Amino acid sequence: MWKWFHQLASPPHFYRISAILAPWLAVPGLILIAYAAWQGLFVVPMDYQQGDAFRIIYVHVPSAYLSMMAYMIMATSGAIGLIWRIKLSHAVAAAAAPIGAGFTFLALCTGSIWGKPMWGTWWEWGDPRMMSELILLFLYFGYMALRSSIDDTTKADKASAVLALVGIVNVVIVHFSVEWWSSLHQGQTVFKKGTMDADMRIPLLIMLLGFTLLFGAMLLRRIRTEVLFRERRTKWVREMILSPEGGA
Amino acid sequence: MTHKLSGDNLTLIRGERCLFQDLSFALESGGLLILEGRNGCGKTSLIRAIAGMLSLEEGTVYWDNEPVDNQRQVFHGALVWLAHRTGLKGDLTLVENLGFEHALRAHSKRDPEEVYERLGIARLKKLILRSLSAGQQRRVALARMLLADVPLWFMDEPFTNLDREGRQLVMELVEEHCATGGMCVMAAHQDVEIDAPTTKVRIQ
Amino acid sequence: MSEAPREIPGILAGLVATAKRDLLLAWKRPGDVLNPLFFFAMVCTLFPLAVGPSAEQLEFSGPGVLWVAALLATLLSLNSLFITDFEDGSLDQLLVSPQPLPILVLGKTLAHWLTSGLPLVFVSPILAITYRMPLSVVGVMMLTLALGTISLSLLGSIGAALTVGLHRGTALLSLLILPLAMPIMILGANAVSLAASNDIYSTGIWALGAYAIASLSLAPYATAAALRISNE
Amino acid sequence: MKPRQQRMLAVGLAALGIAIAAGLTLRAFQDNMMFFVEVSDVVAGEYPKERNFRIGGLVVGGSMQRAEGSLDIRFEVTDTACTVPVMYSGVLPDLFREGQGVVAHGRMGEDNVFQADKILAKHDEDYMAPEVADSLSKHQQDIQEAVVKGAAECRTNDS
Repeated sequence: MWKWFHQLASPPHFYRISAILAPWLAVPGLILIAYAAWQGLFVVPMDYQQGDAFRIIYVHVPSAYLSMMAYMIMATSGAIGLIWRIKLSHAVAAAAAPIGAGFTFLALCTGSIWGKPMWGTWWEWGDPRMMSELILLFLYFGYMALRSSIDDTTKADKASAVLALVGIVNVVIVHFSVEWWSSLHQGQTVFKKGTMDADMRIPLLIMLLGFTLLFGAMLLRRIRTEVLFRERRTKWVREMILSPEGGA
Repeated sequence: MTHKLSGDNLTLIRGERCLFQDLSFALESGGLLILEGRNGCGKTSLIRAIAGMLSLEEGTVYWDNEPVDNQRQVFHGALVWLAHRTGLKGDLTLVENLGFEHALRAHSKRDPEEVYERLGIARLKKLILRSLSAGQQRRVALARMLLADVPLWFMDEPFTNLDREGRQLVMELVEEHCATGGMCVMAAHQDVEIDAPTTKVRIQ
Repeated sequence: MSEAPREIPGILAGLVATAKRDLLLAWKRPGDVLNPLFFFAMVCTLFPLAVGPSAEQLEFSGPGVLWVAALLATLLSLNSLFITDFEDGSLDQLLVSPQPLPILVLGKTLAHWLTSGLPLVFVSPILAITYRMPLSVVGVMMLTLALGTISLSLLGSIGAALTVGLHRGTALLSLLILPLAMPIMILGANAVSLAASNDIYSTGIWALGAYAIASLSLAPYATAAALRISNE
Repeated sequence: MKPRQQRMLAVGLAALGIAIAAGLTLRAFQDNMMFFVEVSDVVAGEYPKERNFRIGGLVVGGSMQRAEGSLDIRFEVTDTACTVPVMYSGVLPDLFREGQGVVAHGRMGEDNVFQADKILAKHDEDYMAPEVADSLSKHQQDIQEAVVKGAAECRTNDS
C-alpha cells in the first residue's frame, strides 16, 4: 500500500494514472448531475413552506460542501508537503485553491438567491454560515494572493501551506463567534434538528456524489497542468512531449 | 575537544536553477573552508544552507557526526554568522547591540574591553551605530564574533566595506581563530590569503 | 577559545532580551509607536463626521467603531514587525541563534503588544467618552481591547512573517490578517455593545481570553516556521 | 536546560495553553446559555431581572393579536408546559407563523409580559411535500390542544 502510494506521488507516474482516471470521474459525475438536476427540478414535489424556492439546495448544498472539502484538501496536502516534503502534494494544494474559491463563490451566490425568498433579504450579515463562508472566500483569496506574490515555487508552497493551516482553525472559530453574535441559531435546546423526506433527499445525495466526482475530475486536470508546469525542465516531460503519441 | 563539520551530497535547487549538486565537504577544528565561485553562482545559498537557514533539496550537514537538523540548538550555539548585512541595529549603541547578543549566548570568558581595543572601536562605545562609518560598523560586527567565543565562524563575503587595513585585520583574526582550534567557513569571490589548513569548494 | 561546553542562557533570558531590545528601539523611535495611535484617533473621528453626530447614533456605533479602528491601527503597526530585522540582517542572527526561534518571536510579539496594543487600551477611554460611552462600559471595552490586541499581535505576527521580504507585502498582509482577525473583532465589539445595553457580556470576555491563550500557545510556532520559510 | 527538555517543556506549555483555552471556551458557552431562559422558568420567575435575555418556544395557535394601525403585536410562546405572553413592535420575519418555533430577545415587563426587541423565526429545517405537511399539521392540532391544556394546568399550578 505504502509503496503504491509512494509510486503515485512521483510526478510522471501520477501524470499517466490521472490521464486514465479523469474521464472515469468526469463522465459518471456529469451523468449523475444531469439525472439529479432533472429529478430536482421536475420530479421532486415542492416544499410545503418554501415552494419551489427550496430546489436551489440541489446546487447550494453540494457547492457549500465542496467549498469546505477543497479547503480541507488544500490544507492537508499542504501539511503533508510541509512534513514529508512530497512535491506532488504541494501541487495538489495549489490546484485545489481556485476550484475551492469557485465553489465558495457559487455557494454564496446560490445562498444569497435562496435568502431572498426565505429571509426576505439577499444578504444576512448575522447568519453564521454565510459569514463563515464569506470568510472562507477571503481566505482563499489570501492564499492565492500569497502564492502569486512569491516568485520561488518551493517557498510559495511552504508559506501558503502555513497560511492554509492557520486558516483552518479560523473558519471554525468564525462560525462559532458569529453564531454567538447573531443568536439566530440559538435554541437547539427547544428545537430538534431537521429532517427531510426521502424523495427530496435521494436526488440531493445523488447530486452530492455527482458534484464530488466532477470536483475530483476538475482537481485532477488542474493538478496535471500544475505538475506539467512545475516539471517542465525535467527529462520525463521532454521525453513525453517529443515522443510520437505524447505531445497531444 | 575537536569538532567536525561535514556535508554529504548537498543539492540545492532554487526556482528553476540547480545551484549545486552532490556537493560534499569536511572541515575539522583548525581548518578553513572557502566557498568559491562567480558572483550569483550560489555561494551565499550554500553557506546559508550549511548554517541551517535554507533547506536543502537533498543531502545532510553534520556537526560532530550528528545531523544538524537533530541538534539545531547545539549547532547554532557553536556558530556565529557574519554577512554583508551586519544584523546590528543602527538606532542602538555599540554596547546595546552587543549586549543583546550577549544575553542570547553562553557567556564568554573574553574581556569586551580588550576586544574593543584590539578592533579599534573602544572610543565608539557610547555612539549609536548609525553615526559610524560602514567600516567601523563592520568592526563592531567582528567584535560580536570574537565576543561570542564559539568554535565555528560563518563569514559571507567578509571583506566587503573594508579598507586594506580592515581586510588585513579579518585575515589575522581568522588565522588566529584557526590556530587556537577554531574553524571557519567563508564565502568569498576574492582571493584569500590566510595561513591556515584550507579546503576549497568551487561552485560551477 | 575556551573548550569546555558552556551553558546557553535559559529561554526566559532569550524572551526578555528580545523584548527588551525591541522596546529600546521603540523608545528611540517614538514615531513608530505614536503613528498607529494617531491613526486610531483619526479613524474614530472619521465616523461621526461621516455618519452624523447624533448622540443616539454615536452611542450605538461607538463599540464597533472603536474596535474597527483598533484593528486597523494594529494592522498598520504589524507591518514593521519583521521588516527592519529582515533588512538589516538581524533576522538572520535570530535564525542562527542558539535560542529557540518561537521564544524569540514571542519576545518580539510581546514588545509589539506593549508598544501597540497596550497604548491603544489606554488611549481608547478618551475616544470612548466622546462617543458618550458610560464609564462602566469603558472598563469592559478596555478589557476586551487588552485581550483582543494580544491575539491580534500574535496572529498578525504570522502574517507579518509570511509577507516579510515580499514586494507588495503591506497590502498582502492586510489581505491575510483581516479574515483571521474578524472573530476577535466580532467578539470584542459585541461584548462592549452588550455591556452598553446592560446585557450579559461575560461570554465575549471568556471567549477573547480563550482566543488569546490559544494563540499565545500556538502562534509563535507558526510565526517561527513562517519566518524560516520567508527568509530562505 | 537541554534542548530535549526544552522541547518537552514547549510542547507541554502549548498543550496546557490549549487546555486552558478549551476550558475558557466552555465557560463562554455556559455564560451564553444564561441568555436563554426556558419558558417554564420565566413563568416561575426565575429569570435575570434588569437584563435582556432570550426565550424560545412555539407560537401558540390563535394567540396572535395585532393592534389596529400600528406594528404592535402580541402573541404567546409556549414550551408545551407553560406559556408566556410576548409584546413586540416591528416587522415580523417572513417565517413567523403560529405553531412554528420562535426566539424572542428582550426583557420581562412589570406586567409579566415579555417585551421583545428582536424576534427570530426559527429557520425550519424540515423539508417535506405539502401533503405530508398537511397531514402533519392535522396532527399538530391535537398537539396544540394538549399544549394549551398543559399551559392552563401550569397557570393553575402557579396560582
